[in-house]
Amino acid sequence: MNDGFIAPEIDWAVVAPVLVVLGAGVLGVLVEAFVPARARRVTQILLTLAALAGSLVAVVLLWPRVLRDGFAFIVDGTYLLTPFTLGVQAVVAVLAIPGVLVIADRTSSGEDAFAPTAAAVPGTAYEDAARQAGLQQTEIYPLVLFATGGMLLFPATDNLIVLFIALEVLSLPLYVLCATARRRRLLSQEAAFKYFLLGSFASALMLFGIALVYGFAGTVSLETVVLVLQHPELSPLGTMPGLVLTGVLLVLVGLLFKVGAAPFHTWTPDVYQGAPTPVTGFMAACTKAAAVGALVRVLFTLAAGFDDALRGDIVVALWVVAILTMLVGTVAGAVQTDVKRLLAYSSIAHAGFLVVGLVGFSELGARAVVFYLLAYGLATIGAFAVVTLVREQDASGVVLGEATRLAQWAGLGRKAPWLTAAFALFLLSMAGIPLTAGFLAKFGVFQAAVDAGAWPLAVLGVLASAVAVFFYVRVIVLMVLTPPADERAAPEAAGAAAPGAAGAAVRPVEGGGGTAAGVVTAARTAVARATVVVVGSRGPAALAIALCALGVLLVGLLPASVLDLAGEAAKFRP
Amino acid sequence: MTASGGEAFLFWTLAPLMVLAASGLLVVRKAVHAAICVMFVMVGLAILYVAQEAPFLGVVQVVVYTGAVMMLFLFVLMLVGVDSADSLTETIRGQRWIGLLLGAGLAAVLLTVIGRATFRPAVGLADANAVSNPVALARVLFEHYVVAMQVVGVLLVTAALAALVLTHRRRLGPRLTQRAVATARVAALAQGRPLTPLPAPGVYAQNNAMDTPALGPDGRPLEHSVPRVLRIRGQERSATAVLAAEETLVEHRAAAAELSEAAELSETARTAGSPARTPGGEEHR
Amino acid sequence: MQTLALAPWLVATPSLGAAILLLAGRRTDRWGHWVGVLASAATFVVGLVMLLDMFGMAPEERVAHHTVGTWVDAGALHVDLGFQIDPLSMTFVMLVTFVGTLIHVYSVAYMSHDLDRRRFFAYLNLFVAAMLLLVLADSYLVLFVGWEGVGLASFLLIGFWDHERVNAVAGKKAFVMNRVGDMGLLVAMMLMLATFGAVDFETVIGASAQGAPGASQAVMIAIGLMLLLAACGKSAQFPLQAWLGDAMAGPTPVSALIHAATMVTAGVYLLVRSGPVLEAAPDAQLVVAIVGAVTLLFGAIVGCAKDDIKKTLAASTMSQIGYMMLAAGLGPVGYAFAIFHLITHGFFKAGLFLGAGSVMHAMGDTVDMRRFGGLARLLPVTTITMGLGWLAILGVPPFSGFYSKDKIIEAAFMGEGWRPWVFGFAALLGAGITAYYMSRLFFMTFAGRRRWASDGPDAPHPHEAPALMVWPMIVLAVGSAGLGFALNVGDGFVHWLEPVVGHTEHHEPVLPVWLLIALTLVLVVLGAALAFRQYAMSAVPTTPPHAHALVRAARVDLHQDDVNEALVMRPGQYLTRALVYSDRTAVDAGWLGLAGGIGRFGDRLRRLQSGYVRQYAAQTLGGLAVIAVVVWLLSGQVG
Amino acid sequence: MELTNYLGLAAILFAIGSATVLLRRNSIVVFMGIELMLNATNLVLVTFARMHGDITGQLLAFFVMVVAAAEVVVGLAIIITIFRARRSASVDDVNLLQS
Repeated sequence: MNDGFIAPEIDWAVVAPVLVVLGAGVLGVLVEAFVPARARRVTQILLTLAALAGSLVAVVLLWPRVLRDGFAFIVDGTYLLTPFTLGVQAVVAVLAIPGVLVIADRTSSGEDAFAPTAAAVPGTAYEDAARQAGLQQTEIYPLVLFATGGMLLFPATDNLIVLFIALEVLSLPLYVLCATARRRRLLSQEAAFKYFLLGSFASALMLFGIALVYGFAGTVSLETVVLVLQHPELSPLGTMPGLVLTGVLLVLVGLLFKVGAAPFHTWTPDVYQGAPTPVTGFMAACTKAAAVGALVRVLFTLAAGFDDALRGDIVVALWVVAILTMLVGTVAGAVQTDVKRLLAYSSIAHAGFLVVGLVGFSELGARAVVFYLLAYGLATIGAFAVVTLVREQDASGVVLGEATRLAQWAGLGRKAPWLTAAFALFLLSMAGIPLTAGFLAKFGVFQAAVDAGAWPLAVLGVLASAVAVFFYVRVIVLMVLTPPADERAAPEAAGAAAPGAAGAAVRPVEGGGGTAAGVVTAARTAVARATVVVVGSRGPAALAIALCALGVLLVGLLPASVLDLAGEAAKFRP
Repeated sequence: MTASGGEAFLFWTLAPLMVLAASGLLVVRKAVHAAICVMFVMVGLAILYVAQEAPFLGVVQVVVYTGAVMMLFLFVLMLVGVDSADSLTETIRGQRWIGLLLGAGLAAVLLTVIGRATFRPAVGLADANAVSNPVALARVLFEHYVVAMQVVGVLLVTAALAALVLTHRRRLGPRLTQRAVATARVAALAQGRPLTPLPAPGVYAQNNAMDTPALGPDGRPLEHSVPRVLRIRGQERSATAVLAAEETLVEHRAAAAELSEAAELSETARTAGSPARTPGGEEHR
Repeated sequence: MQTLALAPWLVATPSLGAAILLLAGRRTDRWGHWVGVLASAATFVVGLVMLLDMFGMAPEERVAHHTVGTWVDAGALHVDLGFQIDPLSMTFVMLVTFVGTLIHVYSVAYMSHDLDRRRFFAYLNLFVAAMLLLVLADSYLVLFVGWEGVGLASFLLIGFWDHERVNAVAGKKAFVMNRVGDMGLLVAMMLMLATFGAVDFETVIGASAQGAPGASQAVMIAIGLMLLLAACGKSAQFPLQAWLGDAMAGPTPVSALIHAATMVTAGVYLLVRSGPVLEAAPDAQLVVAIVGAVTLLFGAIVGCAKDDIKKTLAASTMSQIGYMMLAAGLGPVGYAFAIFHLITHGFFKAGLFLGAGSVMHAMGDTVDMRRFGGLARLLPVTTITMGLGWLAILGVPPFSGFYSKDKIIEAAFMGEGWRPWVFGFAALLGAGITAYYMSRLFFMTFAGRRRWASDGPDAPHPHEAPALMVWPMIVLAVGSAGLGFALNVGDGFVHWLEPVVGHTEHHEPVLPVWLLIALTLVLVVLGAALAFRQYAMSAVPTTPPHAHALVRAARVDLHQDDVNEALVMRPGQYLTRALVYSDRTAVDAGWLGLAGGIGRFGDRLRRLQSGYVRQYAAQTLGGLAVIAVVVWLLSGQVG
Repeated sequence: MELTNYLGLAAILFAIGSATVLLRRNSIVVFMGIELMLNATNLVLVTFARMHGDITGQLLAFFVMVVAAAEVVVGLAIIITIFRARRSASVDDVNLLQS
């Protein structure tokens, strides 16, 4: 029976960036089984960081080769590297490292952002027992690795079905990670549920698109589809552009969903808010990079085969998406009152700017996008890392969850000047102020749009970013210039807190209400009176913030080398 | 390309039924019924696969989808409460019309796009399936889709890990052995706890409902045999109440009997009910 | 030019100062301000050395480039980090560093009681550095970095006393309105990139000077208007002027710095620097002149209605910058005059602001002019220095404003058709109103009877400021008095700028020059006399203006000239109030309405985010339907 | 009979599946709707495979089944977690997160 079967030859070096990460993920699952509980967390963190570093090294080692040949692939291009792909992989790997550092940080409160065991029902005795027993959900690290592996694979394929599988590989772990927050876990689970439901809905739509493209071309290999587009006689259904147009539009839905572009953005604010903040940072930066990479991979490749009509249709679709996304991101962002939601809308707006850079299907756009992803990712991970450190504290000094209401951020500049400076830097970069990475990034994508003749889109983009500055500056003003809320309320708070030094044991002054009611009231006041503190990092998150801030500044001040690298990574087709 | 008459017959028999079953998903109130509808569609699809020269997929469809995936759905339905019926009243304003409109629109667009999908005779899979369908599939899989296969492996690991993370609750205390349980029971004897398992409610009483205390060997009612929840809610029936009810019942019977039989007979009946009456019963409350 | 290599140090020195002050933290609290002064002074010295070197060269050699390295090199976009050293940029360097240093020195004393003085000096240095980068850049992109830096520094400084909410809001307003202008510069740059393939001055301006071959008139007009938008934002020109008045909330030295040497002058610099680009688009150039003329009248009239000494000065800045914009919009004939006026204005406006600061210092931080009066005897030095600035801004010969403003009025009367008459008379009228409101300021403050409580616990005890504040004022006053004459000797300044702005043949204005000078002087004297009679001779009510008008009218009826009142005063007051009202309602409301509109729209969008996952799914599918419909409508290809 | 009929059936099933997502409130039923969509896609793939005479389409359907199985595990796990915490499987009850 073996006659006719040719075992494929695999050049393992080419797959190394993905293989290292996925392999380490599997190894991480084994670690869960065989390493004693005490050493597990450290082992997992080291393994994860080593894997990401290894992946980055593999990308660097591959760089000259791919640049020289223009491509590298195994098994019929089901895994295909182009300079652009490798560039996106580099961005993902670079961003994942600080992302994991933030995930790993326990802060001075001694607890990381994850539930001791995500299976426990929130608020039950079992959960308390789990916390007291010192359980740790160390499975998150292999999950992060699997997600990263999926992200690395996402743009690195010529095959639509592998694209779909990679999409699921990157999504499934993220769905789970969303549900594992230590605090406000009901919200966290809700985020996971919404993300999952909408995510699988979008991926089902995308899959139907893939099926239509397959019907059109009789293949799911992008390069072959291009061939069929150019020579319709190659496929029995090749004369039906309707199939491929609908197919590509549906595939776009799946990809734009992951990018977080309107009108497929609805999940973003809720999920970003509900998920554990380190995970939010990780997925905001890395998923967007991977998804935009895949978008470029699919769209730019197919564009080579589009005739004018088809190209026009897809460009129109991109225009609609870009305009809607910028509009939603900036306008809705301006009225947010929660830091995480604000960053979520900012991320939507950035998705819009990224799409603006794509309309030309040009190398100029590809380069601008790679650069943009790096600049945006650094600022985003840094910003969410800062959010993890700003906490509420009850009257007895116990550190609670994150203080995400914007009002609570007032006067942060006096409590933690360096952290505020870093956050302001990230916001300024997102706003696109010169000398930060964000400025050249925005300039690049708008320039690509102007170059492609889409100057109205570029003008709209500039206008949107001018409006967006408003809400970034609002936050900076709030942090730097507005006195903190607890300071403004200081007189009354001091009066009320004085007898309450013993914390939960406060007896109600009225007496008659009964002890149970009294405790409840005391607890409520404690929550209401929760002050805002900045907890210290145990190192990793601080390192991540410092790295991101340094990156934002360096890329902004001396962009030449990064732009060169992005320029090298502009070639998106083999 | 046109298919054979037999296939056409099969299709036209199955397709309406499948659409009907699928529509059931939209209208049935009970989730279990929805699951059964989906299963019907899936089995129907399996048959269509076989008809479309994809026997391997047909089998996989039955084994994996209907056999495993839908069973998993049913399991979860059991966990969530199999009887729970879904109210079909729409709570979000306009959502029903929007949903139906969008669904219809999607169907219309896809039908127009797809409806024109045959301009040339289809090729058919006779050649490809020459070495048998599973072998042909295996060749494509291992020649061209190795990467996909390996990555799918990762996906399955992820799925297992996900299920563990979200649902598996680790044992936190030491595992209770039988010996430990026995020792604890003996130790608790000193505090007046029973050595043996608690008596079931209703045992030896005239009424074996959950809210009726069992009677001990001495004929006293054992209050702790009633489930704790009922006792806390105050929903248990005390022995006295039970007895009183018994008595009225008996009196009724007796009254009935009086009509037909002699007064002496009714007297006997009254004494037969009395052993249940205990002195402790009254003051227990 | 041997000293060319010094150019980077012009930017590096104040940046270094700012970096030291910000990074070293509280350790430098005691002596940090001197670091700031030193950095600024050192920059001035470096600039002076370069200037002297430039003097030693032939005029045509005076334009030089110094490239530090490649900043951005990405395919189509190649930008060097380069400096353009020519008479224009050196003029600005001297203005910024000289006046800037004086303001630094002044601030040492003015801010001596502020706990955060070190931070203040760090921002001042940052401001100077950004402004220098702006004027020294040799490409629009590098200029844009300085441009944004100036915006950021002004945001930090205006909001410096952040414990008061109004300051924070003012800082934010300035920043946001500036960003609207910046948007114009960004779009202009992108259009340049698409048209000329570069953003450096050499390519863009070189190509424009040759009539911009290959660029359509529409694109050139677009570029010109976008540059104008940028200039309007930064220079507080109509309709982006609203931030300037509110920005007075910042410490007074900041106002002096913003109004005299930096920030608002950036827009004028940009337009003069981009002169050939505007000349290639005459329609855009005309719009520049119109905006200038409108703003100069607008600012002047608003100035008449303010009782806040700093806000009056702010309105006057708006008006004076309007003169410069008008000159810049007149084409090559006006460029040199615009810069000339900018320089003299830099001196006398800085002097006036520092004087105002000194008055506030004396009066316990009061800014309400109705609470001043009769300060001349108590603050003699301030009176004299401010008096010199006052005479300068009035354009009284031989003080410096005369030479510069008169040139602009002359230039405005040049040309053909309706333009010289409209622009000329606007400029002329502006001069008269300026004389009125500046005299009003001066007399209300220094002349008349004292209107502040002289006893009681909170009563001010007016006294002259410390030496560190007085000396900068004296130096600036000397400049206000003599600089115009000095620079005008033999048209020295105009010739100095010729290598940059080009030589233009002298045209004759539509009216004889002597008549123009005479008309100007008459109007100025009239305005000043009117103010003198109203505010120096008679009592100034300390109540708000609405009572003021009635009381005044009643009093005036008895012993003042009724005709004058009816013909000049009342219409003037009504016009003033109408304009101020329109500024508050129309323009501000326009901005607020825009912000509110965004807010309401945002709220509507927010309602879509209902939390119901089914609605999200419906939005996803509905969005897809919308896209499909748009694609179908625009091409008819679907299906 | 035309093979297109199979595609038509698939399109209808797909649309019913998506309508289920939009209309039903029981999260498990909603999820079944998504499964229905995936199944419909599989039918399209199998039919196109036959039209093209290319067995790859069947392989793609096979992959989809495997992926769907993994997805089901994760999805049901999430639904169970939510149910444990809230005692409700209605998608409308899951709306604490909103603006």
